[in-house]
Amino acid sequence: MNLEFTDEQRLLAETARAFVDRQRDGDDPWPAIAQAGWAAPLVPEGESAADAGIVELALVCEALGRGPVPSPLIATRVLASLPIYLDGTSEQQDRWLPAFADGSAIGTMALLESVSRDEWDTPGMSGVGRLSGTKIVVPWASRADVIVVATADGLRLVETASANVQIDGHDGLDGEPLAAVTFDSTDAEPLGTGDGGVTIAVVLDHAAVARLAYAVGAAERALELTVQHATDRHQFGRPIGSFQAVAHRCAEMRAEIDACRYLTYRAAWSLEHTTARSEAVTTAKSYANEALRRVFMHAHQVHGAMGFTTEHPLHRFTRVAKAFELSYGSTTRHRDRLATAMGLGPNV
Amino acid sequence: MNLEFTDEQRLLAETARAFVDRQRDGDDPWPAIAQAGWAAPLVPEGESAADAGIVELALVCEALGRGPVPSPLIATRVLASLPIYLDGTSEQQDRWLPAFADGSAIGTMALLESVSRDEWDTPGMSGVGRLSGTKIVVPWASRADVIVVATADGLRLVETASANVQIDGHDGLDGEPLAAVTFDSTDAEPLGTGDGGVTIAVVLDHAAVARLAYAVGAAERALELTVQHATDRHQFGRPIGSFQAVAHRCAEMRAEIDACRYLTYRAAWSLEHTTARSEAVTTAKSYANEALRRVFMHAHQVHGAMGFTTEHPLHRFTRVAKAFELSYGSTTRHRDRLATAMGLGPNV
Amino acid sequence: MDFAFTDEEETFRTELRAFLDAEVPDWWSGMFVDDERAMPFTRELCRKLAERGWLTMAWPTEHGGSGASVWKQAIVREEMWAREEPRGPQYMNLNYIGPVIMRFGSPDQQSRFLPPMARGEVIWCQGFSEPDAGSDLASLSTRAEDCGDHFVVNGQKIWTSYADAPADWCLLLVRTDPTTPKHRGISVLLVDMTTPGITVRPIDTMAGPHEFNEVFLDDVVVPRDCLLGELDHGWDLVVAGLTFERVGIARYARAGRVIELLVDYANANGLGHDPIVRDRLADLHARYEAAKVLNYRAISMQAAGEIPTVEASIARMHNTQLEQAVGHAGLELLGPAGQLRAGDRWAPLQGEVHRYWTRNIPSTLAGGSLEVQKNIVAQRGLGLPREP
Amino acid sequence: MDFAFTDEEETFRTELRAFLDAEVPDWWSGMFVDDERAMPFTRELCRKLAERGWLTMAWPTEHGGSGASVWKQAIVREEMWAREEPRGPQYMNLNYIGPVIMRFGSPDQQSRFLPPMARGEVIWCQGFSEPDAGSDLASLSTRAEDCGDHFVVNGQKIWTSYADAPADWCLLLVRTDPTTPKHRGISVLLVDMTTPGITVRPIDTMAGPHEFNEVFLDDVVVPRDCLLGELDHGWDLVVAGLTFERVGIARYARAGRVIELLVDYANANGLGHDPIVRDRLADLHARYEAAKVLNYRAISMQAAGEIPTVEASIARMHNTQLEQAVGHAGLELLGPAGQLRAGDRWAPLQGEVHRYWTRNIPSTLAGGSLEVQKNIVAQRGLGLPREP
Repeated sequence: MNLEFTDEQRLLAETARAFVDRQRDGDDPWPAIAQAGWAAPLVPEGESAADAGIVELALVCEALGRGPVPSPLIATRVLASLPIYLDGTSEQQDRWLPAFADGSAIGTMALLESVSRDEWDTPGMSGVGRLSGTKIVVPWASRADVIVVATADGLRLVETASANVQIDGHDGLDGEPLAAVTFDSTDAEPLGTGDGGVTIAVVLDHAAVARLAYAVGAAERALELTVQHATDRHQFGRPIGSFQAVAHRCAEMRAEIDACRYLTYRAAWSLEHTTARSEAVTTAKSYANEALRRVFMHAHQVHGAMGFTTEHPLHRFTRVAKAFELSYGSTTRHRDRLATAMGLGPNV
Repeated sequence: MNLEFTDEQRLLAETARAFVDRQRDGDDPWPAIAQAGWAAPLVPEGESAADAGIVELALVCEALGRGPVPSPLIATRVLASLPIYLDGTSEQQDRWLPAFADGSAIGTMALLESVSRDEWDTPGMSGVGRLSGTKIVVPWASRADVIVVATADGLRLVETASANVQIDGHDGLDGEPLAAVTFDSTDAEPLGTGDGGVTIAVVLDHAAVARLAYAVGAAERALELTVQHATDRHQFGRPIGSFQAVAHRCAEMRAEIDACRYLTYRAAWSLEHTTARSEAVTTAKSYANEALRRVFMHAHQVHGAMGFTTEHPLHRFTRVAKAFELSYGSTTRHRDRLATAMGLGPNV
Repeated sequence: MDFAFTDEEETFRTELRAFLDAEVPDWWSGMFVDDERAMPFTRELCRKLAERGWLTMAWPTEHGGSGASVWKQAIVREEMWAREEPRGPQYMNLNYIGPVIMRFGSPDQQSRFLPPMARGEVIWCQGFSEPDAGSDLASLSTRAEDCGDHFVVNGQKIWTSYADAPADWCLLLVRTDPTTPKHRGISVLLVDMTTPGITVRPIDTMAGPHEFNEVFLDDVVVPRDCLLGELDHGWDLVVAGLTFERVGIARYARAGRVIELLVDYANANGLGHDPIVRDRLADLHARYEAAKVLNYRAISMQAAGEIPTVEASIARMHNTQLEQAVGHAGLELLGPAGQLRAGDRWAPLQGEVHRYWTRNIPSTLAGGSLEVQKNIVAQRGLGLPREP
Repeated sequence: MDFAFTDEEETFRTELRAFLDAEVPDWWSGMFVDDERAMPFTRELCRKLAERGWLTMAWPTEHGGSGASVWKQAIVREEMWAREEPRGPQYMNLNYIGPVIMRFGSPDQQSRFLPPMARGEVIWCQGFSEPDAGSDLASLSTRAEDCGDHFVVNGQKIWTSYADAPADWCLLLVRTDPTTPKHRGISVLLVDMTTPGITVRPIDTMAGPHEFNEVFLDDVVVPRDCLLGELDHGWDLVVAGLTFERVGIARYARAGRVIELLVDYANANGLGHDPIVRDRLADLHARYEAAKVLNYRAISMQAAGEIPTVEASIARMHNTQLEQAVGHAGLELLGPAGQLRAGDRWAPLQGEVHRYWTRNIPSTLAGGSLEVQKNIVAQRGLGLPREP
């Protein structure tokens, strides 16, 4: 047991953070992210070299969340690259994995339909060879070259340049572009030969952790802004951070963010080093869904009305946290998965 | 709409409070309670005269909770008297109702069995004419003359003086005596002719409101003790009540207790004046279960270690609130009932 | 004790609902939207309400009201808030700007300012907060120099909703005596917003454009007859006004409406029997009932002639935390598509829950923060000592 | 980053569990019970642990330890707390009284006091709090007069657990210089509890008899060689000791054990598929994992040679609130019979959850209240200004 970073991890986190500090609004961070090697295929469960694993991806995402710097990194490296790595034919892998890694292609996965409660629901869309219907809330679809489509019959690959793919952008919550993607007898090649069910679960676990790390970075930055405001802002003749009501909110933020961060690291580590994959992920996701709500309620309460304006950066982090909460499974979903992992149920 | 007390209600509340203030440890309050007329039959839904209704009972119970003054009032007046009033034959009514009213008899109801989740569960015990088995957590059984026993076949009356009734006292949580009552081919006469199902629901709704009022009185007294302590106790050179962390806990107690109190009054009023009986009761019970937990966590936190000792009175109120929470339905049970009242479910 | 509205009150509610069903268009979703139809609609609706005697119904007849009971007024508030307040900025006139003028104004001021409010013809805003005076309102520094027959005002206000509506008048809090401690030396001016020297700058928020404004005052001349109440004793007006305001907003009513929407959504999507959904929505409903009954308690006290200062703060603590809880739990129920906003065809419930969550992020701040309410309850309600 | 115990550590845990399975009797349910067997049992168990080198395993060998890793020590703590701490009062020796003597004591003091602790032969208690010095510990007034070769102590301590065990020695905080500000002028004495002038009065609590004690000190003579550390500089020892203590108690481990009991209870009673039960228990489990990982973070820092003052406070905030949440949710799951206590044949889970709820009512107070922990995090962790 040792919860300290390795030297490599510390260097990676610092590099990523410096990269985020250099970003300016309007920059497209994707080329530089790919150039840094952060988009290389994610190799699960113990096969990874340094920089290639989910722990390292989590550290990069945590840094990006501090911007926040929206990018197609999670969509490409987790939602598209990982299933192609796991299930794809060698031809599919050769076609896409190098292009994702060098940033010349962007990928994503389409999971949700209008009747889905969340990404864990079994897809309703079906079809062999050709697909029809609409997937909604697809991240980065508007910039993607290829979409991994979850269907009742397995995973399919659809190139966005092919005929009969219509992409209608949603007005996203947190700066990550989302879209509804409509297929109308669209050509769709099967991804490998499997039904994709296990792969989807692996992908969702990895995506949840990466998004969580991004949200933790956002929360950490929100805490820094909050402490700064509590120190600078004076009311009743003293800095507001000297009032217990304010100081204790900040302390609770610190305590909750630390819990989220270490649960995230543990979940990422577990994905690489254990077979009890879901338990650590569901624990982190269900905990953080609730904890980050409290963190941002504290942040806004300390900031006063200013934090609600778009002239202040706080709202961008608030949106990241809420978009995280609404993605990759509700608290309810993950608590139910966790209950199974805890052994509840089978004796009945 | 008018949430102020009537003059009669105000007088009753003051009288009951003065009675509680006069009580000393070890006094048996029951004769005086009966003498005051507070044990007269509870007449539901609009038929009541002043002093006879559940609103007035709630006011008396609220005052008793301030002691706390444990008494067989709720057991006798709600758990025993009400079902006999509603379902009993005129012979059964004549035998018991006057004796309850003048304090010469004490009654209770036996609902729970070892497999019950709560009082709302269907009883497992069955039998016609003779009963066998054990009821647990029966309030005031050790002093009761008659027990209304809930069985799968309807309500039964058992006199404790009859053969084959064994009463084993539990070590109760809050000063109200509880007991396991074991029947072994015990004579049990049917209460009236009905199956008792509707009556049990009516009784439980009334009992929940009366117990809640008792808990609200306890919470109010706990707040008074807490404010007193926060005013008297000095740390860091000032009264601790001048620290926001302490002052805000007290304010939250005030806000929560007020909510519980007015939800209780509304529930009691609804039992008399509306047909949508359960909704107001389940609202109050489910809300107060959670709110009173918070109230007493605040009370203990402000009191420090002293509040945990048995040399300080706070613990007695804490126990009243926890015993209330564990009686007459969990939060889960009442939220589920409330969801039905809100219209959830039927469209599926 | 009586927890029911009278038959007459229920009949009135039915009439009012029918009126609003007919008059409030589908596109209406509250103020602070980027929609040019919004302000003219609220003006038109207020005129129609005034025609029916429903705009200032609880005001005394001499000021253009109908002398209706506080409970009828409460019904109006509930129905309006449940529909995102189609009276727009004018709810403030009825709830506290008018009542403060009634209580503290001269007969001339009353006859000058109240009738236009009663006719639904005038927009007021409130200039209280300043960049360095938020929760610590009494430390305000906007200065009004007493020049005999007029004041000259210099300073800056912030968080002034509706100033860009544009507002016709402003209830402005100013410091008239800089030499006295902070609760003293404050006065209230009634300021014509068209006076030269006033500049309004909108501030965009998470909820949409121009919810707030900064108001800059640069040598603004205010005639002496626009001083409300006594010179240097404006703090009393503030305290009264804030209490009126806290009781005056039926925030729980919108929460209750959103809960109903969520119940309908759950039933329509096969979730009405889901135990967790039932549990969460019942929890919200119980909190809604708690907030409502505490608002009714405060109104009952007003009806009995008492001033429910502490009780209004308690009601507000419940109202605002309820709003936030409903927003959070509502989005959770809607899942990933809950991210989508009004206007997106895939947004569940037309994005209303998303908007509700967003709008209520600052609800525990506006009109006195949660912390300020707790201080009021602790100090005035429980008699606890102030911070030294 | 590595979140796994090594194979060797896991083997040790297995050995330790087997030992405890064999040695801890069924009737054991922690200290502060009305059971004469309790104290002799803890003494006997500590002797057996000492024989195996498990009592002070993380201490250096020169003080009677085995120089084991902090992680093996953490395993001992977890297994002990999961079983209601069968080491009784002696866990304090290992966690912080011993370490404080190691760090601040003279060689003579170390060789005099540490070996008996390592052999499991001595009970210590801690005399910190006073009736007028609770959270404000530094305002203590128990006075030690410096008489050259000895001190004479007068005053009163409260909340002193185990003083009536009876304790052999006390780590006593006293004021030696009444003229300096409050954090100065404090010293630490090592006091033989059999010294004339010491009176112990037990205080009963909701959890049972004699959990706490008052200790009255009346002209108690303490030899000068029992002064620990420098005269008037005792506050540094207090800060170090409290940090050792916060890291030293695996409170989450007992919470985790109670959650396991509740899972078993749910499964045995047909509730393992109940969605609400699953939801509530999973929530507790997630909070347990959060607390555990934050404790591990603090231990990792110790292993890396850092002093996790702020991190220990954060871990404690999670530990203690988790304990209370488990108690409340546990009783809720058990329903009405949850009211019944250990010893009642109808008490579900032998009343263990009832006891757990009761015991943890003050857990957010003991060892520095929740408020004190938050102040530490705010001021030392985040650099926020103190209250003026």
